Amino acid sequence: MAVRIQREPFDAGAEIERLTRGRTDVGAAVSFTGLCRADGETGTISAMELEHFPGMAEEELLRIEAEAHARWPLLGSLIVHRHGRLVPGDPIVLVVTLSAHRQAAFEAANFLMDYLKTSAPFWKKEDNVHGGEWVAAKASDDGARDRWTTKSG
Amino acid sequence: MAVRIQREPFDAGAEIERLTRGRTDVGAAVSFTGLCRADGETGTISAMELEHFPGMAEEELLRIEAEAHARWPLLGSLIVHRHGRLVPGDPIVLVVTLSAHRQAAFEAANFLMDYLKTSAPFWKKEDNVHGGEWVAAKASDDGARDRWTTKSG
Amino acid sequence: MKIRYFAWVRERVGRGEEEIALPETVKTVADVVAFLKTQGAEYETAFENEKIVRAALDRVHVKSDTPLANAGEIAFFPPMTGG
Amino acid sequence: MKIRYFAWVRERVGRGEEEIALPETVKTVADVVAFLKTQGAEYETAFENEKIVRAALDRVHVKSDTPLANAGEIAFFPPMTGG
Repeated sequence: MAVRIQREPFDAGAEIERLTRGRTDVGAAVSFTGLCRADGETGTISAMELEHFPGMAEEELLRIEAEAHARWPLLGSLIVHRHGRLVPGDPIVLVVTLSAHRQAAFEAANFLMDYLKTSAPFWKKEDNVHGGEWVAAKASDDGARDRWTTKSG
Repeated sequence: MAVRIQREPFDAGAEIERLTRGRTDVGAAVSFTGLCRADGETGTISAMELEHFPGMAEEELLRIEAEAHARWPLLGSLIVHRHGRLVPGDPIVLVVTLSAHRQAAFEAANFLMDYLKTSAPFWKKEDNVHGGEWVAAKASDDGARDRWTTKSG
Repeated sequence: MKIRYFAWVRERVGRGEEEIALPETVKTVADVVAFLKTQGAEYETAFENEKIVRAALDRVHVKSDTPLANAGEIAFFPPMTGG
Repeated sequence: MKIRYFAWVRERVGRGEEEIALPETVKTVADVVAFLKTQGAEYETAFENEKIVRAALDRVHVKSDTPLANAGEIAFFPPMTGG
Protein backbone atom coordinates (compact mmCIF):
# COMPACT_ATOMS: atom_id res chain seq x y z
CA MET A 1 0.00 0.00 0.00
CA ALA A 2 1.34 3.39 -0.98
CA VAL A 3 0.11 6.80 -2.02
CA ARG A 4 2.05 9.57 -3.70
CA ILE A 5 1.03 13.08 -4.64
CA GLN A 6 3.49 14.78 -6.92
CA ARG A 7 4.00 17.41 -9.59
CA GLU A 8 6.22 15.13 -11.70
CA PRO A 9 5.00 12.62 -14.30
CA PHE A 10 4.96 8.95 -13.34
CA ASP A 11 6.02 5.82 -15.22
CA ALA A 12 3.19 3.27 -15.04
CA GLY A 13 5.31 0.42 -16.34
CA ALA A 14 8.16 1.09 -13.94
CA GLU A 15 5.68 1.12 -11.06
CA ILE A 16 4.07 -2.18 -12.10
CA GLU A 17 7.53 -3.71 -12.54
CA ARG A 18 8.67 -2.46 -9.14
CA LEU A 19 5.52 -3.72 -7.39
CA THR A 20 5.70 -7.21 -8.93
CA ARG A 21 9.48 -7.73 -9.02
CA GLY A 22 10.59 -10.85 -7.15
CA ARG A 23 7.03 -11.84 -6.27
CA THR A 24 5.65 -15.24 -7.21
CA ASP A 25 2.27 -14.87 -5.46
CA VAL A 26 0.88 -12.17 -7.75
CA GLY A 27 -1.20 -13.50 -10.64
CA ALA A 28 -2.85 -10.26 -11.73
CA ALA A 29 -1.71 -6.64 -11.95
CA VAL A 30 -4.19 -4.03 -13.12
CA SER A 31 -3.19 -0.45 -13.84
CA PHE A 32 -5.38 2.52 -14.57
CA THR A 33 -3.86 5.66 -16.02
CA GLY A 34 -6.03 8.76 -16.26
CA LEU A 35 -4.89 11.30 -18.84
CA CYS A 36 -5.68 14.93 -19.62
CA ARG A 37 -7.91 15.13 -22.71
CA ALA A 38 -8.03 18.07 -25.12
CA ASP A 39 -11.80 17.63 -25.14
CA GLY A 40 -12.13 18.57 -21.46
CA GLU A 41 -15.15 18.84 -19.18
CA THR A 42 -15.59 22.51 -20.06
CA GLY A 43 -14.90 22.27 -23.80
CA THR A 44 -11.66 22.24 -25.75
CA ILE A 45 -8.83 23.00 -23.39
CA SER A 46 -5.21 24.01 -23.78
CA ALA A 47 -4.17 23.13 -20.23
CA MET A 48 -5.49 22.51 -16.74
CA GLU A 49 -4.42 23.39 -13.24
CA LEU A 50 -4.91 20.69 -10.63
CA GLU A 51 -5.24 22.13 -7.14
CA HIS A 52 -5.18 19.89 -4.08
CA PHE A 53 -5.43 20.07 -0.31
CA PRO A 54 -1.96 18.95 0.85
CA GLY A 55 -2.11 16.57 3.78
CA MET A 56 -5.79 15.83 3.46
CA ALA A 57 -5.33 14.50 -0.10
CA GLU A 58 -2.75 11.92 1.06
CA GLU A 59 -4.95 10.94 4.03
CA GLU A 60 -8.04 10.47 1.86
CA LEU A 61 -6.17 8.37 -0.70
CA LEU A 62 -4.73 6.19 2.08
CA ARG A 63 -8.19 5.79 3.58
CA ILE A 64 -9.69 4.77 0.20
CA GLU A 65 -6.78 2.40 -0.41
CA ALA A 66 -7.28 0.77 3.01
CA GLU A 67 -10.97 0.35 2.20
CA ALA A 68 -10.07 -1.47 -1.03
CA HIS A 69 -7.75 -3.79 0.89
CA ALA A 70 -10.56 -4.51 3.35
CA ARG A 71 -12.93 -5.41 0.51
CA TRP A 72 -10.64 -7.44 -1.78
CA PRO A 73 -7.72 -9.82 -1.17
CA LEU A 74 -5.13 -7.45 -2.60
CA LEU A 75 -1.43 -8.27 -2.58
CA GLY A 76 -0.38 -4.68 -3.18
CA SER A 77 -1.54 -1.34 -4.47
CA LEU A 78 -0.35 2.11 -5.42
CA ILE A 79 -2.07 5.42 -6.07
CA VAL A 80 -0.18 8.31 -7.66
CA HIS A 81 -1.96 11.61 -8.26
CA ARG A 82 -0.36 14.64 -9.86
CA HIS A 83 -1.06 18.29 -9.15
CA GLY A 84 -0.02 21.51 -10.84
CA ARG A 85 -0.22 22.46 -14.50
CA LEU A 86 -0.97 19.73 -17.05
CA VAL A 87 -1.57 19.81 -20.79
CA PRO A 88 -3.62 17.44 -22.97
CA GLY A 89 -1.87 14.09 -23.25
CA ASP A 90 -0.30 14.33 -19.79
CA PRO A 91 -0.96 11.52 -17.31
CA ILE A 92 -2.89 12.69 -14.23
CA VAL A 93 -3.49 9.70 -12.02
CA LEU A 94 -2.23 6.13 -11.70
CA VAL A 95 -3.83 3.28 -9.78
CA VAL A 96 -2.18 -0.15 -9.63
CA THR A 97 -3.68 -3.17 -7.88
CA LEU A 98 -2.20 -6.64 -7.42
CA SER A 99 -3.96 -9.87 -6.53
CA ALA A 100 -3.68 -13.63 -7.01
CA HIS A 101 -6.72 -13.79 -9.30
CA ARG A 102 -7.82 -11.24 -11.86
CA GLN A 103 -11.27 -10.21 -10.68
CA ALA A 104 -10.10 -8.74 -7.36
CA ALA A 105 -7.49 -6.56 -9.07
CA PHE A 106 -9.98 -5.36 -11.70
CA GLU A 107 -12.72 -4.53 -9.20
CA ALA A 108 -10.40 -2.87 -6.71
CA ALA A 109 -8.84 -0.61 -9.37
CA ASN A 110 -12.30 0.35 -10.57
CA PHE A 111 -13.44 1.04 -7.00
CA LEU A 112 -10.34 3.12 -6.22
CA MET A 113 -10.94 5.33 -9.26
CA ASP A 114 -14.63 5.85 -8.42
CA TYR A 115 -13.87 6.85 -4.82
CA LEU A 116 -10.86 8.92 -5.73
CA LYS A 117 -12.97 10.95 -8.19
CA THR A 118 -15.56 11.82 -5.56
CA SER A 119 -13.68 12.01 -2.25
CA ALA A 120 -10.04 12.96 -2.78
CA PRO A 121 -9.60 16.74 -2.40
CA PHE A 122 -8.42 17.68 -5.90
CA TRP A 123 -9.98 20.33 -8.12
CA LYS A 124 -9.49 20.92 -11.83
CA LYS A 125 -9.49 24.32 -13.49
CA GLU A 126 -9.39 24.10 -17.26
CA ASP A 127 -8.03 26.71 -19.66
CA ASN A 128 -10.59 27.04 -22.45
CA VAL A 129 -11.60 29.83 -24.85
CA HIS A 130 -13.36 31.64 -21.99
CA GLY A 131 -10.23 31.66 -19.81
CA GLY A 132 -9.93 29.52 -16.70
CA GLU A 133 -13.03 27.55 -15.75
CA TRP A 134 -13.49 25.26 -12.75
CA VAL A 135 -14.74 21.79 -13.60
CA ALA A 136 -18.08 20.95 -11.99
CA ALA A 137 -18.52 17.64 -10.18
CA LYS A 138 -20.49 15.14 -12.25
CA ALA A 139 -23.55 13.32 -10.97
CA SER A 140 -22.38 10.31 -13.00
CA ASP A 141 -19.28 10.12 -10.81
CA ASP A 142 -21.44 10.02 -7.68
CA GLY A 143 -23.48 7.29 -9.34
CA ALA A 144 -20.34 5.31 -10.17
CA ARG A 145 -19.23 5.55 -6.55
CA ASP A 146 -22.61 4.65 -5.10
CA ARG A 147 -22.82 1.34 -6.94
CA TRP A 148 -20.14 0.01 -4.55
CA THR A 149 -22.41 0.47 -1.56
CA THR A 150 -25.08 -1.88 -2.89
CA LYS A 151 -22.91 -4.35 -4.83
CA SER A 152 -21.03 -6.92 -2.79
CA GLY A 153 -17.26 -6.72 -3.06
CA MET B 1 -5.95 -2.79 -32.44
CA ALA B 2 -3.07 -5.18 -32.33
CA VAL B 3 -2.26 -8.70 -31.20
CA ARG B 4 1.14 -10.24 -30.59
CA ILE B 5 2.11 -13.77 -29.64
CA GLN B 6 5.70 -14.08 -28.59
CA ARG B 7 8.22 -16.03 -26.56
CA GLU B 8 9.88 -12.86 -25.22
CA PRO B 9 8.79 -10.87 -22.15
CA PHE B 10 6.86 -7.64 -22.71
CA ASP B 11 7.12 -4.22 -21.09
CA ALA B 12 3.65 -3.10 -20.00
CA GLY B 13 4.70 0.47 -19.35
CA ALA B 14 6.44 0.86 -22.69
CA GLU B 15 3.32 -0.46 -24.43
CA ILE B 16 1.01 1.95 -22.59
CA GLU B 17 3.39 4.81 -23.33
CA ARG B 18 3.61 3.88 -27.01
CA LEU B 19 -0.17 3.56 -27.34
CA THR B 20 -0.93 6.91 -25.69
CA ARG B 21 2.01 8.97 -26.98
CA GLY B 22 0.94 12.09 -28.84
CA ARG B 23 -2.76 11.42 -28.25
CA THR B 24 -4.98 13.99 -26.60
CA ASP B 25 -8.27 12.11 -27.00
CA VAL B 26 -7.46 9.28 -24.58
CA GLY B 27 -8.66 9.85 -21.03
CA ALA B 28 -8.26 6.32 -19.68
CA ALA B 29 -5.71 3.56 -20.20
CA VAL B 30 -6.25 0.26 -18.42
CA SER B 31 -3.66 -2.49 -18.43
CA PHE B 32 -3.96 -6.04 -17.20
CA THR B 33 -0.84 -8.12 -16.69
CA GLY B 34 -1.23 -11.81 -15.91
CA LEU B 35 1.73 -13.40 -14.16
CA CYS B 36 2.88 -16.95 -13.48
CA ARG B 37 2.26 -17.82 -9.80
CA ALA B 38 4.29 -20.33 -7.78
CA ASP B 39 0.99 -21.49 -6.33
CA GLY B 40 -0.27 -22.80 -9.66
CA GLU B 41 -3.50 -24.50 -10.68
CA THR B 42 -1.99 -27.94 -10.01
CA GLY B 43 -0.14 -27.12 -6.79
CA THR B 44 3.26 -25.56 -6.19
CA ILE B 45 5.06 -25.25 -9.50
CA SER B 46 8.64 -24.61 -10.56
CA ALA B 47 7.81 -23.69 -14.16
CA MET B 48 5.14 -23.98 -16.83
CA GLU B 49 5.11 -24.65 -20.54
CA LEU B 50 2.61 -22.63 -22.54
CA GLU B 51 1.62 -24.36 -25.77
CA HIS B 52 -0.40 -22.58 -28.43
CA PHE B 53 -1.93 -23.16 -31.85
CA PRO B 54 0.04 -20.81 -34.12
CA GLY B 55 -2.16 -18.98 -36.56
CA MET B 56 -5.40 -19.80 -34.83
CA ALA B 57 -4.25 -18.09 -31.61
CA GLU B 58 -3.63 -14.79 -33.44
CA GLU B 59 -6.94 -15.06 -35.27
CA GLU B 60 -8.91 -15.75 -32.08
CA LEU B 61 -7.30 -12.85 -30.25
CA LEU B 62 -8.04 -10.51 -33.17
CA ARG B 63 -11.63 -11.73 -33.22
CA ILE B 64 -12.05 -11.14 -29.46
CA GLU B 65 -10.41 -7.73 -29.78
CA ALA B 66 -12.78 -6.76 -32.62
CA GLU B 67 -15.71 -7.87 -30.46
CA ALA B 68 -14.52 -5.57 -27.64
CA HIS B 69 -14.28 -2.65 -30.10
CA ALA B 70 -17.82 -3.39 -31.27
CA ARG B 71 -19.11 -3.33 -27.67
CA TRP B 72 -17.23 -0.34 -26.24
CA PRO B 73 -16.04 2.99 -27.68
CA LEU B 74 -12.36 2.07 -27.51
CA LEU B 75 -9.65 4.34 -28.84
CA GLY B 76 -7.05 1.60 -28.98
CA SER B 77 -6.12 -1.81 -27.63
CA LEU B 78 -3.34 -4.35 -27.48
CA ILE B 79 -3.14 -8.01 -26.53
CA VAL B 80 0.23 -9.70 -26.02
CA HIS B 81 0.35 -13.38 -25.07
CA ARG B 82 3.55 -15.31 -24.44
CA HIS B 83 4.22 -18.96 -25.14
CA GLY B 84 7.07 -21.30 -24.24
CA ARG B 85 8.65 -21.93 -20.86
CA LEU B 86 7.84 -19.56 -18.01
CA VAL B 87 8.76 -19.55 -14.33
CA PRO B 88 6.87 -18.08 -11.35
CA GLY B 89 7.03 -14.31 -11.46
CA ASP B 90 7.15 -14.16 -15.26
CA PRO B 91 4.50 -12.09 -17.08
CA ILE B 92 2.26 -14.23 -19.32
CA VAL B 93 -0.32 -11.95 -20.85
CA LEU B 94 -0.89 -8.23 -21.32
CA VAL B 95 -4.11 -6.49 -22.26
CA VAL B 96 -4.25 -2.71 -22.73
CA THR B 97 -7.41 -0.75 -23.52
CA LEU B 98 -7.80 2.97 -24.21
CA SER B 99 -10.95 5.07 -24.10
CA ALA B 100 -12.12 8.61 -23.46
CA HIS B 101 -13.86 7.69 -20.19
CA ARG B 102 -12.76 5.14 -17.65
CA GLN B 103 -15.62 2.67 -17.56
CA ALA B 104 -15.26 1.54 -21.18
CA ALA B 105 -11.54 0.82 -20.75
CA PHE B 106 -12.14 -1.09 -17.49
CA GLU B 107 -14.98 -3.20 -18.86
CA ALA B 108 -13.28 -3.95 -22.17
CA ALA B 109 -10.06 -5.10 -20.47
CA ASN B 110 -12.07 -7.32 -18.15
CA PHE B 111 -14.06 -8.73 -21.10
CA LEU B 112 -10.91 -9.38 -23.14
CA MET B 113 -9.35 -11.38 -20.31
CA ASP B 114 -12.50 -13.45 -19.75
CA TYR B 115 -12.79 -14.35 -23.43
CA LEU B 116 -9.10 -14.88 -23.90
CA LYS B 117 -9.07 -17.39 -21.01
CA THR B 118 -11.83 -19.50 -22.55
CA SER B 119 -11.43 -19.14 -26.30
CA ALA B 120 -7.82 -18.44 -27.25
CA PRO B 121 -6.00 -21.71 -28.07
CA PHE B 122 -3.34 -21.78 -25.37
CA TRP B 123 -2.68 -24.64 -22.95
CA LYS B 124 -0.65 -24.65 -19.75
CA LYS B 125 1.37 -27.57 -18.52
CA GLU B 126 2.77 -27.02 -15.04
CA ASP B 127 5.89 -28.59 -13.54
CA ASN B 128 4.93 -29.73 -10.05
CA VAL B 129 6.16 -32.47 -7.68
CA HIS B 130 4.39 -35.09 -9.82
CA GLY B 131 6.19 -33.99 -12.99
CA GLY B 132 4.38 -32.20 -15.81
CA GLU B 133 0.63 -31.77 -15.37
CA TRP B 134 -1.82 -30.17 -17.77
CA VAL B 135 -3.99 -27.47 -16.23
CA ALA B 136 -7.71 -28.25 -16.40
CA ALA B 137 -10.12 -25.59 -17.63
CA LYS B 138 -12.04 -23.95 -14.80
CA ALA B 139 -15.81 -23.69 -14.67
CA SER B 140 -15.34 -20.31 -13.00
CA ASP B 141 -13.67 -19.03 -16.17
CA ASP B 142 -16.67 -20.12 -18.25
CA GLY B 143 -18.89 -18.37 -15.72
CA ALA B 144 -16.81 -15.19 -15.96
CA ARG B 145 -17.11 -15.25 -19.75
CA ASP B 146 -20.83 -15.98 -19.76
CA ARG B 147 -21.72 -12.90 -17.69
CA TRP B 148 -20.92 -10.80 -20.79
CA THR B 149 -23.74 -12.41 -22.74
CA THR B 150 -26.42 -11.30 -20.28
CA LYS B 151 -24.95 -8.00 -19.12
CA SER B 152 -25.24 -5.06 -21.49
CA GLY B 153 -21.94 -3.61 -22.68
CA MET C 1 -9.48 29.22 14.31
CA LYS C 2 -7.56 28.52 11.14
CA ILE C 3 -9.79 28.57 8.08
CA ARG C 4 -8.65 27.29 4.69
CA TYR C 5 -10.26 27.68 1.28
CA PHE C 6 -9.70 25.74 -1.94
CA ALA C 7 -10.55 26.09 -5.64
CA TRP C 8 -13.34 28.56 -6.44
CA VAL C 9 -14.18 29.05 -2.75
CA ARG C 10 -10.60 30.27 -2.32
CA GLU C 11 -10.87 32.53 -5.37
CA ARG C 12 -14.13 34.09 -4.18
CA VAL C 13 -12.92 34.66 -0.62
CA GLY C 14 -9.70 36.04 -2.09
CA ARG C 15 -7.26 34.11 0.10
CA GLY C 16 -6.15 30.56 0.78
CA GLU C 17 -6.26 30.71 4.53
CA GLU C 18 -6.77 32.98 7.45
CA GLU C 19 -7.00 32.97 11.23
CA ILE C 20 -10.37 34.12 12.54
CA ALA C 21 -11.50 34.47 16.16
CA LEU C 22 -14.95 32.89 16.19
CA PRO C 23 -17.58 34.04 18.70
CA GLU C 24 -18.52 31.58 21.47
CA THR C 25 -21.92 31.09 19.81
CA VAL C 26 -20.32 29.40 16.77
CA LYS C 27 -20.57 25.70 17.60
CA THR C 28 -20.92 23.84 14.29
CA VAL C 29 -19.64 23.90 10.72
CA ALA C 30 -22.90 25.55 9.63
CA ASP C 31 -22.42 28.19 12.33
CA VAL C 32 -18.99 29.04 10.86
CA VAL C 33 -20.55 29.54 7.42
CA ALA C 34 -23.33 31.69 8.85
CA PHE C 35 -20.80 33.79 10.74
CA LEU C 36 -18.50 34.22 7.73
CA LYS C 37 -21.42 35.42 5.62
CA THR C 38 -21.74 38.40 7.98
CA GLN C 39 -18.09 39.33 7.42
CA GLY C 40 -18.23 40.72 3.91
CA ALA C 41 -19.37 40.41 0.30
CA GLU C 42 -16.54 38.01 -0.58
CA TYR C 43 -17.89 35.46 1.90
CA GLU C 44 -21.46 36.00 0.76
CA THR C 45 -20.36 35.20 -2.80
CA ALA C 46 -18.29 32.19 -1.77
CA PHE C 47 -21.12 30.70 0.25
CA GLU C 48 -24.07 31.96 -1.81
CA ASN C 49 -24.96 28.37 -2.64
CA GLU C 50 -23.76 27.00 0.66
CA LYS C 51 -25.25 23.54 0.19
CA ILE C 52 -22.67 22.68 -2.43
CA VAL C 53 -19.67 23.89 -0.43
CA ARG C 54 -18.00 20.97 1.38
CA ALA C 55 -16.15 21.18 4.66
CA ALA C 56 -13.37 19.31 6.45
CA LEU C 57 -12.45 19.56 10.13
CA ASP C 58 -8.79 18.78 10.72
CA ARG C 59 -8.67 17.28 7.21
CA VAL C 60 -11.65 14.96 7.61
CA HIS C 61 -14.85 15.43 5.58
CA VAL C 62 -17.74 16.50 7.82
CA LYS C 63 -21.39 17.45 7.45
CA SER C 64 -22.62 20.94 8.18
CA ASP C 65 -24.18 20.02 11.52
CA THR C 66 -20.90 18.63 12.88
CA PRO C 67 -19.74 20.35 16.10
CA LEU C 68 -16.35 22.05 15.89
CA ALA C 69 -15.36 20.44 19.21
CA ASN C 70 -11.60 20.93 19.54
CA ALA C 71 -10.76 21.05 15.85
CA GLY C 72 -7.79 23.28 15.06
CA GLU C 73 -8.63 23.88 11.42
CA ILE C 74 -11.65 24.05 9.17
CA ALA C 75 -11.51 23.93 5.37
CA PHE C 76 -14.13 24.84 2.75
CA PHE C 77 -14.07 23.69 -0.86
CA PRO C 78 -16.26 22.71 -3.84
CA PRO C 79 -17.15 19.10 -4.66
CA MET C 80 -13.98 17.25 -5.67
CA THR C 81 -13.04 16.84 -9.32
CA GLY C 82 -9.79 14.89 -9.22
CA GLY C 83 -8.85 11.62 -10.85
CA MET D 1 -6.86 -34.43 -44.61
CA LYS D 2 -4.39 -32.70 -42.31
CA ILE D 3 -5.12 -33.41 -38.66
CA ARG D 4 -3.43 -31.47 -35.84
CA TYR D 5 -3.35 -32.21 -32.13
CA PHE D 6 -2.49 -29.96 -29.21
CA ALA D 7 -1.68 -30.29 -25.51
CA TRP D 8 -2.65 -33.64 -23.94
CA VAL D 9 -4.51 -34.73 -27.07
CA ARG D 10 -1.19 -34.39 -28.91
CA GLU D 11 0.66 -36.27 -26.18
CA ARG D 12 -1.83 -39.15 -26.20
CA VAL D 13 -1.91 -39.47 -29.98
CA GLY D 14 1.87 -39.26 -29.95
CA ARG D 15 2.28 -36.70 -32.71
CA GLY D 16 1.46 -33.05 -33.42
CA GLU D 17 0.03 -33.55 -36.87
CA GLU D 18 -0.52 -36.10 -39.59
CA GLU D 19 -2.11 -36.50 -42.99
CA ILE D 20 -4.91 -39.07 -43.05
CA ALA D 21 -7.03 -40.17 -45.99
CA LEU D 22 -10.56 -40.18 -44.61
CA PRO D 23 -13.22 -42.53 -46.05
CA GLU D 24 -16.04 -40.94 -48.05
CA THR D 25 -18.44 -41.77 -45.21
CA VAL D 26 -16.71 -39.33 -42.86
CA LYS D 27 -18.77 -36.14 -43.21
CA THR D 28 -18.62 -34.32 -39.87
CA VAL D 29 -16.21 -33.53 -37.06
CA ALA D 30 -17.81 -36.29 -34.96
CA ASP D 31 -17.31 -38.72 -37.85
CA VAL D 32 -13.57 -37.91 -37.84
CA VAL D 33 -13.38 -38.71 -34.14
CA ALA D 34 -15.32 -41.96 -34.59
CA PHE D 35 -13.04 -42.95 -37.48
CA LEU D 36 -9.84 -42.13 -35.58
CA LYS D 37 -10.99 -44.26 -32.63
CA THR D 38 -10.88 -47.29 -34.96
CA GLN D 39 -7.26 -46.55 -35.89
CA GLY D 40 -5.46 -47.58 -32.70
CA ALA D 41 -5.21 -47.44 -28.92
CA GLU D 42 -3.54 -44.02 -28.94
CA TYR D 43 -6.64 -42.46 -30.53
CA GLU D 44 -8.97 -44.35 -28.18
CA THR D 45 -7.06 -42.87 -25.24
CA ALA D 46 -6.97 -39.38 -26.71
CA PHE D 47 -10.71 -39.38 -27.39
CA GLU D 48 -11.85 -41.59 -24.50
CA ASN D 49 -13.79 -38.65 -23.11
CA GLU D 50 -14.59 -37.16 -26.48
CA LYS D 51 -17.11 -34.63 -25.20
CA ILE D 52 -14.33 -32.56 -23.66
CA VAL D 53 -12.10 -32.55 -26.73
CA ARG D 54 -12.60 -29.37 -28.78
CA ALA D 55 -12.20 -29.08 -32.52
CA ALA D 56 -11.33 -26.37 -35.06
CA LEU D 57 -11.82 -26.54 -38.82
CA ASP D 58 -9.36 -24.36 -40.67
CA ARG D 59 -8.57 -22.64 -37.36
CA VAL D 60 -12.16 -21.81 -36.41
CA HIS D 61 -13.88 -23.39 -33.38
CA VAL D 62 -16.65 -25.77 -34.46
CA LYS D 63 -19.14 -28.12 -32.84
CA SER D 64 -18.97 -31.86 -33.35
CA ASP D 65 -21.88 -31.96 -35.78
CA THR D 66 -20.24 -29.45 -38.14
CA PRO D 67 -19.76 -30.80 -41.69
CA LEU D 68 -16.16 -30.92 -42.91
CA ALA D 69 -17.23 -29.35 -46.22
CA ASN D 70 -14.05 -28.24 -47.98
CA ALA D 71 -11.92 -27.69 -44.88
CA GLY D 72 -8.24 -28.41 -45.43
CA GLU D 73 -7.33 -28.96 -41.80
CA ILE D 74 -8.94 -30.18 -38.61
CA ALA D 75 -7.45 -29.68 -35.13
CA PHE D 76 -8.28 -31.37 -31.82
CA PHE D 77 -7.37 -30.02 -28.40
CA PRO D 78 -8.51 -29.79 -24.77
CA PRO D 79 -10.44 -26.81 -23.38
CA MET D 80 -8.20 -23.74 -23.47
CA THR D 81 -6.25 -22.64 -20.41
CA GLY D 82 -4.41 -19.54 -21.56
CA GLY D 83 -4.41 -16.03 -20.12
